[in-house]
Amino acid sequence: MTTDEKKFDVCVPTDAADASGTGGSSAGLTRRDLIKAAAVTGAGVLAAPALLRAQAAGGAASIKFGLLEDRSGNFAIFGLNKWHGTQLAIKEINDGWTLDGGVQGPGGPGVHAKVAAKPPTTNIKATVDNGGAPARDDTVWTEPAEYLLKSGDKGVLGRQIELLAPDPQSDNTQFQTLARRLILDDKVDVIMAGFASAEREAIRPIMDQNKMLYFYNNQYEGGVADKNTFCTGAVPEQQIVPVMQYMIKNFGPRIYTLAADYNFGQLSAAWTRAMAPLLNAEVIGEEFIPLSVSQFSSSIAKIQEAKPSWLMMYITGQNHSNFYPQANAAGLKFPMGSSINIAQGYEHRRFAPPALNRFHVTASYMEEIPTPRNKLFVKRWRAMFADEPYLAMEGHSAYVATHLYAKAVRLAGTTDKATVVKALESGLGVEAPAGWVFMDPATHHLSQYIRLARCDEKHNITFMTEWPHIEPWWTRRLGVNLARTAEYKQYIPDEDPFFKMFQKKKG
Amino acid sequence: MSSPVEREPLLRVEGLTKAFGGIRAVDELNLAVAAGELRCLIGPNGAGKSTLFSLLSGIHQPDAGRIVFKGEDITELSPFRRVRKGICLKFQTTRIYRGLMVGENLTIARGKVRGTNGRLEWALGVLGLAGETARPAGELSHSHQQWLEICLALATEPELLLLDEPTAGMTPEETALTADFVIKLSGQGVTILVVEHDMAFVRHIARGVTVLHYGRVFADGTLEEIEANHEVRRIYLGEQ
Amino acid sequence: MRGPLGIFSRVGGRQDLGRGAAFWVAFAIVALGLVAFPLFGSAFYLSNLANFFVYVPMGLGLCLLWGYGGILSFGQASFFGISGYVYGIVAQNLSLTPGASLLGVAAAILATVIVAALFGYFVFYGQVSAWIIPLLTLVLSLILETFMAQTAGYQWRIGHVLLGGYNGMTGIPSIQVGPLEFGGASIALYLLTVIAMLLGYLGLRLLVNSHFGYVVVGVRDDVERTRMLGYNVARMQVTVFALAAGLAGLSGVLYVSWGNYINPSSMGLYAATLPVIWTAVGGRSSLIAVTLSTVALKWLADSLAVRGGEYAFLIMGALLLATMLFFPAGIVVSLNRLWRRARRQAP
Amino acid sequence: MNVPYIVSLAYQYADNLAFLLLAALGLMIILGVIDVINLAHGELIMLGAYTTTLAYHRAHLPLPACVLLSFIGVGAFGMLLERTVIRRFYRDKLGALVATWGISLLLSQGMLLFLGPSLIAVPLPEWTLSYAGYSFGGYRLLLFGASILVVLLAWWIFYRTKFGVRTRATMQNPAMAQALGVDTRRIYLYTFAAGSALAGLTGGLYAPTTTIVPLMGTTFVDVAFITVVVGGGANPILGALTSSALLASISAPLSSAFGTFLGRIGLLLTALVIIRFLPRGLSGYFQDLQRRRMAGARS
Repeated sequence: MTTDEKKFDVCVPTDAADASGTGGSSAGLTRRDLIKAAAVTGAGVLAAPALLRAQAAGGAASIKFGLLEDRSGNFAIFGLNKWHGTQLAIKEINDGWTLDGGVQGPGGPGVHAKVAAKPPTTNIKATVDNGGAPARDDTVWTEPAEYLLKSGDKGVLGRQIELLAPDPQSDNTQFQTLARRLILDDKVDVIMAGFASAEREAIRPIMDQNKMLYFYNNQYEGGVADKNTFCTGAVPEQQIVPVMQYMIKNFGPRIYTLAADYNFGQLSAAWTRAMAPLLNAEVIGEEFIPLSVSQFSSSIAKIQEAKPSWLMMYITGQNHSNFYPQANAAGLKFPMGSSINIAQGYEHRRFAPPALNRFHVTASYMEEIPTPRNKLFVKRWRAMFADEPYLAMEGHSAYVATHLYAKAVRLAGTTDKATVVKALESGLGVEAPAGWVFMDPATHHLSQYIRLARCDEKHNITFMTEWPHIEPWWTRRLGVNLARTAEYKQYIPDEDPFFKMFQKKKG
Repeated sequence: MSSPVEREPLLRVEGLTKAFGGIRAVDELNLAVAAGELRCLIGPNGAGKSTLFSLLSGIHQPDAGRIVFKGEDITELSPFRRVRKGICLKFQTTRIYRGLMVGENLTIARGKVRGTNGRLEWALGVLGLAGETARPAGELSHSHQQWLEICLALATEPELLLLDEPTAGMTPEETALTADFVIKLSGQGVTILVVEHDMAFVRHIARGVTVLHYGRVFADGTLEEIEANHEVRRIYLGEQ
Repeated sequence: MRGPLGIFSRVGGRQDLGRGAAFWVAFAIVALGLVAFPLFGSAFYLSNLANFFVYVPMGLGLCLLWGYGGILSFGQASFFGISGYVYGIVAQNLSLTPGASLLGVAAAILATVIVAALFGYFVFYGQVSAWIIPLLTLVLSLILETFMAQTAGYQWRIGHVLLGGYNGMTGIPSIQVGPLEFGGASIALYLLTVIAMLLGYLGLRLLVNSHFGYVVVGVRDDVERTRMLGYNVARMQVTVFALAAGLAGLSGVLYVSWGNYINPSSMGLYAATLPVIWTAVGGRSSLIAVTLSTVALKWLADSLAVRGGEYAFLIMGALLLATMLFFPAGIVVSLNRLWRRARRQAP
Repeated sequence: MNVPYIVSLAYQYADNLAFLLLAALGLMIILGVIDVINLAHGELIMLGAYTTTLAYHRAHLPLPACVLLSFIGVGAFGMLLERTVIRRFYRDKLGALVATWGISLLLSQGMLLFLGPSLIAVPLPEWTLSYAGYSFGGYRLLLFGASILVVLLAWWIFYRTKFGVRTRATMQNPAMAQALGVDTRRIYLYTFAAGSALAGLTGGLYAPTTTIVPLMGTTFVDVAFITVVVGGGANPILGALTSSALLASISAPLSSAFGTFLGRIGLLLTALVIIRFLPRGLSGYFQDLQRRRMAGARS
């Protein structure tokens, strides 16, 4: 098996300025312009793609990279972050940089992974019981600070990546229209798109009709099994099981779930309900909150009545985050666990302390990860987007996905979609700023490096535990193997006989 | 059984009561109107004349009492059903479709009635509207707008026509023309109740007069009888 | 007899802009151009135009309801959504039956009309004041959106079709007649939307110039007067409301045939206000103006999304406010008036 | 049913009531007096919340001063709106509805461009009261107190001041009031400013409890619309009070027993039923009732 990258010398740039400096004066100018443009919101929108396009025009026919992220409307707060992540990665790739990594083969991570831990999927209960050893402010192994390598290639295969990023405005129909535009009119080579699952589901049929290579770069409720779709965000088995195990061990077995009343919340609550007995715990209460609700006095009273050991939080969106200050003011002091809040919407930065005191989240990335390589990553990001309020989980996913795509194209030697899919299914991994991730050929989901973060009363983040490699095992358990059998659907836990045992609904 | 039916008036009102904001605009009012009658309702401001019309046409529901039309209790009937039974109202302030052509106004008013309506053609001719069908109704003179509204009401082929101040704002000549028209209309068998302030009009018509005061029938009779009535002169005519 | 009381019930009647030969020649040229467009347009442009045209029946419905009937409603999107969902449920459940999708279309539009008639019964027979209807239809959108958003999970399924909650209903088949599939980027769907748009326009134009149309206008201008001419105004309003809803339902069916997908946000707050913007900006008193503005504003939103999307909502809001302030009758209608005045003064 | 539970329920009731009342009162006063529905009301609340938050973080003012600033600032902005836009739509209620919707889009999207997707919220004062295993947010009790105070103040202005008399005269019959020397345009201007100021106050008061985002207005207006529809415009103060009292008594126990979703559905269905049988809302019904009683008393 040949690796695509290893033949190049490893040259470690000392900082971001050097990295772009080696790209020549024109690249430096471009970056300054981009920073300037990004500072003036709106101008950045108009100017940035144009600049990237102008830069691309010089070389061979560019690789057309379609991106649909919400820069206005309801999800702008997340979409802007992801848009920036993609821009940063494309700039690095066009300047001749890549992430470490390569083909690991269909069996999972090999020598490059530097991962000793066994995947926690062979026996859920044993895995969960053993957990990971708590490691304060530390990682399992030492890593070099630099994570970028020279690719020896300006762009990919000598072609610059051209970013086409219209704004779908958090509107599902715009997503459909723009997806068709990117596919039929712009004839892009890949599309990365969508924050909400609804947005993904709106365009997935269009991707399948046109056999378009599609990346969904978001933590979500899991279950997508689609030959053309690759998901780079974390899924329930990677976040919910670890956080529950930690919370039960440290705070007790009585769980109260507060979830948003839509797909993500309901399915995550189903996971919690199903996993609790395996972890010798019990869900003593469950409430589903419509997305439009922003006042929580009745929920708070019900929680006080139930007296749980801790709260499992699957609330989401701008209305729901009001819960935290309201609960704090009402004197609700229960520890909280989550797979979503603070890592995605940086509530700990948006709300005044101590609203998120005792909050725990399992995340594939957070800005506060204390490793030297992450500090370098944050520095480079802010050099390009000085006003970025927070580097959230999804921005990192978008960044990783972009580099992963470039690697797959290099391996495939072409942008032909079917070949790139094969390259991605060959067992490709990259060493992301957060840690090593690996594209699982069977499920088209990434294995993730998961950390458990704890927020204290001053809203400082401490990483309590980490799981360096958690596989996306759930759909595989259901027999999904996309490398062998193409499918185009999304599974939900109700289709798994195991979950059916715990199917009592809200009462 | 035929004789009581024949003696039954076209319209009979019993104990009709309606209060607005603490004032009983119509107060246990009794009234009977025979078929073919032409009667003027007079009375000082606030005597309940327009309220009576709004109760008869169904715009308002009475607090008490009942309305019998052609032997049938119509107190609970909705306004449009009363129109179909044959009661039609010309409002106090002119209400026509100003934005539409005169012809279009009539198209709406004629409803599903197809074929000729001789009386309407005649009325349009007499009132000088026959040549105006292609003019926006809002551009008509004030009196022509009043007449158009009467024609709209006639288009529904009413048996009982309620005219609320049909000559308000008209010159004496126009008032006389309107009065002549009303008399002729009555001659064609349409029962007509007119609320009017203009005593010149009432004299011109010179038929039965009913005086309302504080929501009740105060006096009832021919014009001469009413004009001879001291009490009426005191409360109403005396004011002029 | 037509003499002085001439009946104005012809398509070219007074109740819309565009009378006379020049208009109809232009109309025929545009119609032919649209029908012939697949001969030289790319698949993407066909799909895109189809997406614009899909919304025209919904816009026309609101034009009839608000411009001619005087009833402002934010409910068009609700009916659009109901129709899309019902079509999805029926067509997907019967996907093996021949003609299932046509049955789906019929069921969808029928369901929409029934729901609208029920809602209309409560509102119009209660004789509420005019401002309550827009607020109540907004509330209706909120009920439907909130309800549909929480239908995730297995217990929310009809037949074997999952409602899908906030993520929406996926895998909805396109309309299919024999071998002809009206899919997203197909010529067939494009032509179907063109036909729906043209027939919708001509049909409504015929309607508003008929006796029924004049009575609808009469109700708008003076409810009491019309009632006093013997019309059952409430029933009339329910009819118009249901008809407008049926047109929104037609748009809903075409939309799911185009995108094979629908989710609750297509009945949400923002979706609910779009038809109002199209109708107000074009000119609510003219069917042709609303047809033009619906297509133009869909096109504008689409182009804004491609370059500098942050401004899209802002521009829509500014356009709406500016229209209401400076062209309260709508931009197309006002321009037409100016042009007619200029032409009258020229000779 | 034990006493602590009832106390907890009463607290939730007060909390619900305050929210509905503060969200809807300004909207209803504008509807009652000017006969205009302001669809941008939610965005005015948003402006109030932004004013308070910015004043707190950037100017370092104490919270009460920030809220006062929101009250005055949004009131002044309302005056500007009235002068430039609302004035043209006195006789065109549907036109006003559509125009104010345009304003609401402009304000929320303008704010998104101007200040970005979100601001750091004002910290919520941490006053907690405990009783038998329940703890209650002191700030929320303060909100309840504030809502009652606002209603009393509005009532006083309406029924005990010269301005109130003129306003009521204008409500009853604008032409007559004008003939009697009331400057109705000025009444309309001040009323719209007052309604806007109430929105600003609501935004300021709720700023510490909510996420400060440009689209936050919609979370207030959906319940505000229901409150307005149920209350009717005949008597804004009575309407707002009775309507929010009724709606809170439906949503508080429903949310407590069956969850927030059914609480919300209950609100929406109540609005539909009320409107079918009392088309002019609760305040219209009370007005009719009062008239009938007066008529009965006089005869």
